[in-house]
Amino acid sequence: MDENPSDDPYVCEPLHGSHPRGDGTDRVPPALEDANVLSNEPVADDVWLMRLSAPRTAATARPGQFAHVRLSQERDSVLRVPLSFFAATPSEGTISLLYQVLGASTRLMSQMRRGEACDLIGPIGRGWLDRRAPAATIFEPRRAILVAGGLGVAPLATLAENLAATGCRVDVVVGARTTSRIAARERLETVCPDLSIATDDGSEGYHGLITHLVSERLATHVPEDPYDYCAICGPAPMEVAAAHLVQGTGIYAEVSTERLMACGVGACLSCVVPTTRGLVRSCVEGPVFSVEEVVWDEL
Amino acid sequence: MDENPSDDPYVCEPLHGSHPRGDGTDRVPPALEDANVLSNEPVADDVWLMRLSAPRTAATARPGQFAHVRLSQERDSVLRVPLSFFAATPSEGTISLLYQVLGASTRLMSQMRRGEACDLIGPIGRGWLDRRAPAATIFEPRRAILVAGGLGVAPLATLAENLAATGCRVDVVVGARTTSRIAARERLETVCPDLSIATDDGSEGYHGLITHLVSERLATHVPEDPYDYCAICGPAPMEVAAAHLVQGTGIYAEVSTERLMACGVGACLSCVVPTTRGLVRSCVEGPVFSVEEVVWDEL
Amino acid sequence: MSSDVRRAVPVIPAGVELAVDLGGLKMRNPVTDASGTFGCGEEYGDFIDLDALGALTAKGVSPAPWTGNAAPRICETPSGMLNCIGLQNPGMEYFCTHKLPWLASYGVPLIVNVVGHALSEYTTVIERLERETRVDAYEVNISCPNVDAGGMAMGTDPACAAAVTRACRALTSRPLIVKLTPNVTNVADIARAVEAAGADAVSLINTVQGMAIDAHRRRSRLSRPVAGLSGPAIKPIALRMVWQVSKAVGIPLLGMGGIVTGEDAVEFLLAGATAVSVGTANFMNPRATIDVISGIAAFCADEGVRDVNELIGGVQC
Amino acid sequence: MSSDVRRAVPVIPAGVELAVDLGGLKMRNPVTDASGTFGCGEEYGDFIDLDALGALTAKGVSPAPWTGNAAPRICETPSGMLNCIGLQNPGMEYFCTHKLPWLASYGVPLIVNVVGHALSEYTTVIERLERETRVDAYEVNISCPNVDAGGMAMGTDPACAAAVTRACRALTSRPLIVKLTPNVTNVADIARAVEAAGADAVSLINTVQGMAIDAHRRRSRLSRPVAGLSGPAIKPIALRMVWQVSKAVGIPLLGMGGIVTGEDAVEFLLAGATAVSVGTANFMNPRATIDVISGIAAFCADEGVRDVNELIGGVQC
Ligand SMILES: Cc1cc2nc3c(=O)[nH]c(=O)nc-3n(C[C@H](O)[C@H](O)[C@H](O)COP(=O)(O)OP(=O)(O)OC[C@H]3O[C@@H](n4cnc5c(N)ncnc54)[C@H](O)[C@@H]3O)c2cc1C
Ligand SMILES: Cc1cc2nc3c(=O)[nH]c(=O)nc-3n(C[C@H](O)[C@H](O)[C@H](O)COP(=O)(O)OP(=O)(O)OC[C@H]3O[C@@H](n4cnc5c(N)ncnc54)[C@H](O)[C@@H]3O)c2cc1C
Ligand SMILES: Cc1cc2nc3c(=O)[nH]c(=O)nc-3n(C[C@H](O)[C@H](O)[C@H](O)COP(=O)(O)O)c2cc1C
Ligand SMILES: Cc1cc2nc3c(=O)[nH]c(=O)nc-3n(C[C@H](O)[C@H](O)[C@H](O)COP(=O)(O)O)c2cc1C
Ligand code: FES
Ligand code: FES
Repeated sequence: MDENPSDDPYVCEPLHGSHPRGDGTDRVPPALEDANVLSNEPVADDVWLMRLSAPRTAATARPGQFAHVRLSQERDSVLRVPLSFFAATPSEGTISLLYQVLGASTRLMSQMRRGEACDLIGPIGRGWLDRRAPAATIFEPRRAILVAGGLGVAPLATLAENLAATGCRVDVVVGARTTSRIAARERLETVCPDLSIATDDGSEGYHGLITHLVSERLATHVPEDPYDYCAICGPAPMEVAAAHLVQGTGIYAEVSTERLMACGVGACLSCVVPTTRGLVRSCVEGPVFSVEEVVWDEL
Repeated sequence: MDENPSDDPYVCEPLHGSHPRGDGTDRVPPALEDANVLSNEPVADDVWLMRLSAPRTAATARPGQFAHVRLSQERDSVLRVPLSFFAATPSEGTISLLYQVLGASTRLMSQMRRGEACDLIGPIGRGWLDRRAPAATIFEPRRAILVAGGLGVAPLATLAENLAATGCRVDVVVGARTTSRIAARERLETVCPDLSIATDDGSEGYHGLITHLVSERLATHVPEDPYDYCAICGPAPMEVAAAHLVQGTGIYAEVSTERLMACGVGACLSCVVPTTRGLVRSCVEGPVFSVEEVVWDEL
Repeated sequence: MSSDVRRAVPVIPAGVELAVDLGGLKMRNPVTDASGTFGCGEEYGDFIDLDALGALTAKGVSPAPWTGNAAPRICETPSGMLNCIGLQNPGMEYFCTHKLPWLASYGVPLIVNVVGHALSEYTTVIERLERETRVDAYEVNISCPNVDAGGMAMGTDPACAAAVTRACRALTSRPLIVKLTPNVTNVADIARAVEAAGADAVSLINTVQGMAIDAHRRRSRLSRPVAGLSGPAIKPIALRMVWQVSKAVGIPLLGMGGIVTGEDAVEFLLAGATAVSVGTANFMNPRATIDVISGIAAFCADEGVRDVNELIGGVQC
Repeated sequence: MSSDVRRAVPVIPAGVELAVDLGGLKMRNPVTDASGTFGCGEEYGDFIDLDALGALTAKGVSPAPWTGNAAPRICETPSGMLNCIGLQNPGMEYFCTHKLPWLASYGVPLIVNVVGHALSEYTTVIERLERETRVDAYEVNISCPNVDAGGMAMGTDPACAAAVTRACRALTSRPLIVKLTPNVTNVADIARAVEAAGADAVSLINTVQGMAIDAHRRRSRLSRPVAGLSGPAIKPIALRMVWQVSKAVGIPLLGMGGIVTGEDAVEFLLAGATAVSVGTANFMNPRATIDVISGIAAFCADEGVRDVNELIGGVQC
C-alpha cells in the first residue's frame, strides 16, 4: 500500500494536512454555534435571504465555505442543510444565507422568524482559491470570470467583491429561470456593472443557456489581458458544461460542487466527488475543487 | 354465534345504533374541520387554554365529548391528540381546550400562536349522561357530585354549568398537585361556591388524596336529599378509587376514561376499555362510561 | 378541507385512466385501505365516499371471536406507531350477519382479510365466506406478528406459507391475495412460494416487529413486548420489499407501508405494485385514501401519464 | 451549546457509576460511536473530547482499499436516512500507518470494525491488526447490506456467521464483538450461533435494508436500489432485537439504532444492552455521543441508580 495520502485513491487527507490533536493547525476548525435569526425574507420569487447572528462563524468564514445548519431540534429532522455563506460580517457577528425554497427543509427555513434559534456547524470546507493557498506563492487573479447558475450566485457574491478589492477585473455571467429569479443583482453590479445575463424564458438578456454566454466571453476575451481565473457554481449539468468550456484554456478554474451531506465534517463519506485523487470528501476537501482535478465523466 | 351486538363480547355497536348509509341518524357524526387558533395561553402552571374557531364542532359538541386534534401536517406526526371540550360557544363558533403540557404533542400545542391553523375531528364519542339518552325517560339529576382530578376538570366544567342550569345542586371535588395547578376555578365556583379541594402538597384545602374528600362527602350527604349522580374524571388510579367508593351506593355514576387513541373514530380498536359487554371502543362508545359497566379489575 | 361534512371524493383530471386489475380484482383506481386500520369502512364513511375507493379491505376475520390484547395497544414512535391490537374481531358469523349487510348499500369491491392460528382456521373462514356474494376477494394474512401462533408467524417459512395458500386456493376461484410479513430474511423466497401455490397476488408489507420501552417505569409501553411498527418510518423498508418481490414473481402486488400522499403511492407503483393500501395515514387524516387517489391522478396529469398502469414497475435501477 | 469551541465533555453527577465491561472491554461509560458514522474520530475531535467516550469505534477496515459506491450515497427519509456508502475505506495498511498513529495521543479504548467479502478477508485484517497495540477490540461486521458479497450478507445464515466468528476467534484473545444484521427472520438464532462460536459480545443492529424512489425521475434516489436505513425511525426495531437477543444469549450486547438521547440509551440498557453506539445522531448533533453520556448519567442521578449496570436488562415484560 502506498502510504502517501495524496496518492491513495480512496482516502484523501485535507491538503492542509491533518490536524494534530489540540494544537494549532493551518485551518480554522469548524465549530458548533448557536445562531439567532435576525431577519428572513423573500428577495426574488422563492429565493429567501436569512441573516443570522453567529459571531464565531462570521469571524472565520471565507467565500466558498459553508455552514451546516440544523433547523429543528426535533428528532424527525435527521439531516442538516448545507448552505454557502452569501455574506459574513465579522464586525456585526452576522452571516447571511441566500436560499431557494425547494423541499421540506428549506420550506421550514422560510417559516422561521426573527428571534428564533437554530444551530450550525461552520465554517466548513475549502472556499475559492483556498487550494492554492498552501503553495509558496499566493495566487492573485488579475482578470476573472465568475459563472453563476441560479442559486450558484450565493457563494460567488463575496468572492466577486473580494477579487475586485484586490484590483482584479471581474466579469460575472448569471443564469436564471426568469428575470425575477435573479438574486443579489445589486451586489454583483457594484463589482461588474455590465452583468451578462441569460434566462431560460428570455425575460431578460440572452434567451437560453448561460454556457452560451460563457463560451462567447471566452472566445472574445482580449489575448493581451486574458482571464486567469474562472469560478463556477450552479446546477450540476451547467457546471459540467462550463467546466468543459474552460478546460484546456489555461485559465485556472474552480467549481463549487453540490453534494448531499450527512455529517458535513468529513466523517461519513456521503459527499464524495470523483477526482484524479479518487473519491474525496466534498465537505472538507471541497466544496470548491479545481476543474482539472474533478473527473467529470464520473460525476 | 349470538348475533345481538350488545351480547357479543368483542364488538359493540354504538348504543345509538349503527348509522345507515347517508341518511339521518340519531347521532351527530363527527367531521373533519379546519380550525384556527384565536388565543393560546397558560392559565395555571403548565396548564394552557386554547380557544379555536371551529363553528361546526362548536355547534354540535356536548360536554364529555372530545376533539381529535392534528397539530402538525408533517408526516412525522402520526397520532392526533384527543382533548375534551372545555367549552363550546356555538354563537361564536368557538371551542376551548384546556390542556396540560406533558409530552411532545402538547409542547408543540403550547407553541402555537393566534392565527395558526390545525385540523380536528369532532365532536367525538358519548358525553356525560348520553348513555341514558336513548332510554324512554330522560334522566335529570337533582343532586350531583363531580370529581375532578387534575386536568379531569376539563370535561366537567361545562357539565357542572349545564346541570346547575337545570336546577340540579352540584358539589365539586377538585384534586391537584398544588394550588397553582387548579384550573378553571372561577367557572366551577360560579356553580359551586364551596369547592372541596385536595392538594398533594397541602398548599390548599385537604392535604392528601381527593378520594378522601369524596368518601367524606358520600358519607355525610343528607339521606333525604341524596346524590343521584356522580361524574368522575382524572388519572386512572384516582378513577379506580373513586369508582370503588361510589359503586353500590345506588348513585348513578359515570367516568370519563382516558385511552391512547389512534383513529379516534372507532375503526382501529386501539382504545378499548374492558366492560361487562367486553372490550369496547372508548372513542365512540365512551369516553364516558357508567361506573357499573367498566370492569375495573381489568382496566 | 374546511368544515365540510360532505363525504370526500377524489379529484381526477379528465383523460387520466386509473383502473387496475389486481390478480382478477377489477379496481377503478389502485387504492384501498390497509386491513385493520379502517374497520369495515363504517366509521370512515362519515369522511369519505367509500365507493370512490378502488377496493375496500375489511379487517381480519377469524372463525371464532378474538379478544385481542390488553391495553395499552398503541404508542407513537418517530414517524410511526406501534400496535398490538392482536386482531380483535367478532368472528366470521358476526361479520357475515352484521358487516356484509351494511356493505350491501355500497358497490365498492370488497377484499376480506382472513386470519387464523392454524391452517384449518383459514379454510374455515374462506369456506364460510364463499357463501356470501358480497365478498370479491381474499387477503390471507399469514404474517401478523401480534398473535402467538405457537411461535413465529406462518409467513416466515416458505413451505408453511405455501401450504396455507394452497389450502385456500382449493376453496375459491375468487382473487386470492396473500399478505406477507416483512420480518424475514428473504421476502422474495416467500413470495415465490405463495405464487407457486396459486396466489393471484401478494400484498406487502405487514407491520415490522418493534418494541418501545418507558425508561422511567422500566416497562414496555405496550401490553406486550413486541408489537407492529407502521407508518412513514417503514416506507423505505416497504418500498425495498415491493421492489424485491416484483423482481421475483409474475403476479401483481398490493403495496403498503407508510403511504401518506399520492406521490408515496406512485413510488410503490414504480417499485412494482399494481395497487396500494393506505393504513396508518388514515389516523393522521381520515380522508387520506381519497387524497392518495387524487394525488396519483394529479401526478399522472402533471407527468403526462395517460394510464396509471404505465407507472407499474417503472423505476430504473 | 453556544458558540463554544471547547471540546465537549460529559456532565456526570457525583456518585453515579458508569463503567461497564463489554465482553472483556473495559469502558468508562457505556457509550461508543457507531462504526461508519464517525470516521476514526478525527473530525469529531473538533467537537468533543474523544477520551470521554467509553470506547471509540473505527469505521470498517478491509484488507485492500474499497472505493465504495457512486453518488448519491444518502437521502433523508421520515425520521431516518438511507445510505449506500459501500464501506469505502483505504484498507488495513493505511489504517495501521495513518490512523493508529494519530490515535496514539488518545487513551480511549479502540474498537476496530472489520469488514470483508469472504472469510479470509476478515482473518487477513485481524492478523494484521494483532500486530498493533493500539487496538483493544474487534467488531466483526458480517452484516453490511450495501456490498455485494455474491449474494446475501454472511450474517443472514447462522452457520456462515459462526464460521466467520470461529475463524476470527482463533486469531485473537482480544474482545471479539460480532455485529448482527437486522435483515433476518430470527436474529436470536444468529446470536446463539456466534456465541457458540466464541464471540465475547454481539453488537446490533446494523442498518435495515430500504429503498427510496424519486417519483418524478423514476429512479432510485441513491446510486443503488437497496441501501441501509438508520436513525430514529429504526429505534423500535433495534430495541426489539436487542431484547430478543438478550433473552437468547449470555454474552453482553452493544445496542444501537436510532439513539439520540440519554433516555434512548437507557431504553437499550433496559432491553438488555451493556453498552450502546450512537450513529446517525452524530449528523444531527456532533456532540451527540457526549450528550448521550450526560443523559444516561442524569437519568441515573434522577432515578437513584448508583451504578448503570443496575439498568441492564431491567425491563419488565
Ligand atoms: C456546500 C453546499 C452549499 C450550498 N449552498 C446553498 C445555498 O447557498 N443556497 C441554496 O439555496 N442551496 C444551497 N445548497 C443546496 C441546499 O443544501 C439544498 O438545496 C437543500 O438542502 C435542499 O433541502 P430541502 O429539504 O429544501 O430539499 P430536498 O427536498 O431535500 O431536495 C429538493 C431537491 O434538491 C436536491 N438536493 C437537496 N439537497 C441537495 C444538495 N446538498 N446537493 C444537491 N442536490 C440537493 C434533492 O435531491 C431534491 O431533488 C448547497 C449545498 C451544498 C452541498
Ligand atoms: C377522550 C380524551 C380526552 C382528553 N382530554 C384532555 C384534556 O381535555 N386535557 C388534557 O390535558 N388532556 C386530555 N387528554 C389526554 C391527552 O390526550 C394527553 O395528555 C396528550 O395526548 C399527551 O400528549 P403528549 O404528546 O403531550 O404526551 P405524550 O408524550 O404522548 O405522553 C405523556 C404521558 O401521558 C400519557 N398519555 C398520553 N396520551 C394519553 C392518553 N390519551 N391517555 C392516557 N395517557 C396518555 C403517556 O403514556 C405518557 O406517560 C384526553 C385524553 C382522552 C383520551
Ligand atoms: C392499528 C393497526 C391494525 C392492523 N390490523 C391488521 C389486520 O387486522 N390484518 C392485517 O393484515 N394487517 C393489519 N395491520 C397492518 C396494516 O394493514 C399494514 O400492513 C401496515 O400497517 C403497514 O401499512 P401503513 O404503514 O400504511 O399502516 C394493522 C395495522 C395497524 C396500524
Ligand atoms: C453513513 C453510515 C455509514 C455506516 N458504515 C458502517 C460501517 O462501516 N460498518 C458498520 O458495521 N456499520 C456501519 N453503519 C451502521 C451503523 O454503525 C449503525 O449500525 C446503524 O447506523 C444504526 O445506528 P444509528 O441508527 O444510530 O445510525 C453505517 C451507518 C451509516 C448511517
Ligand atoms: S458529509 Fe460526511 S464526509 Fe462529507
Ligand atoms: S381510537 Fe380507533 S377505535 Fe378508538
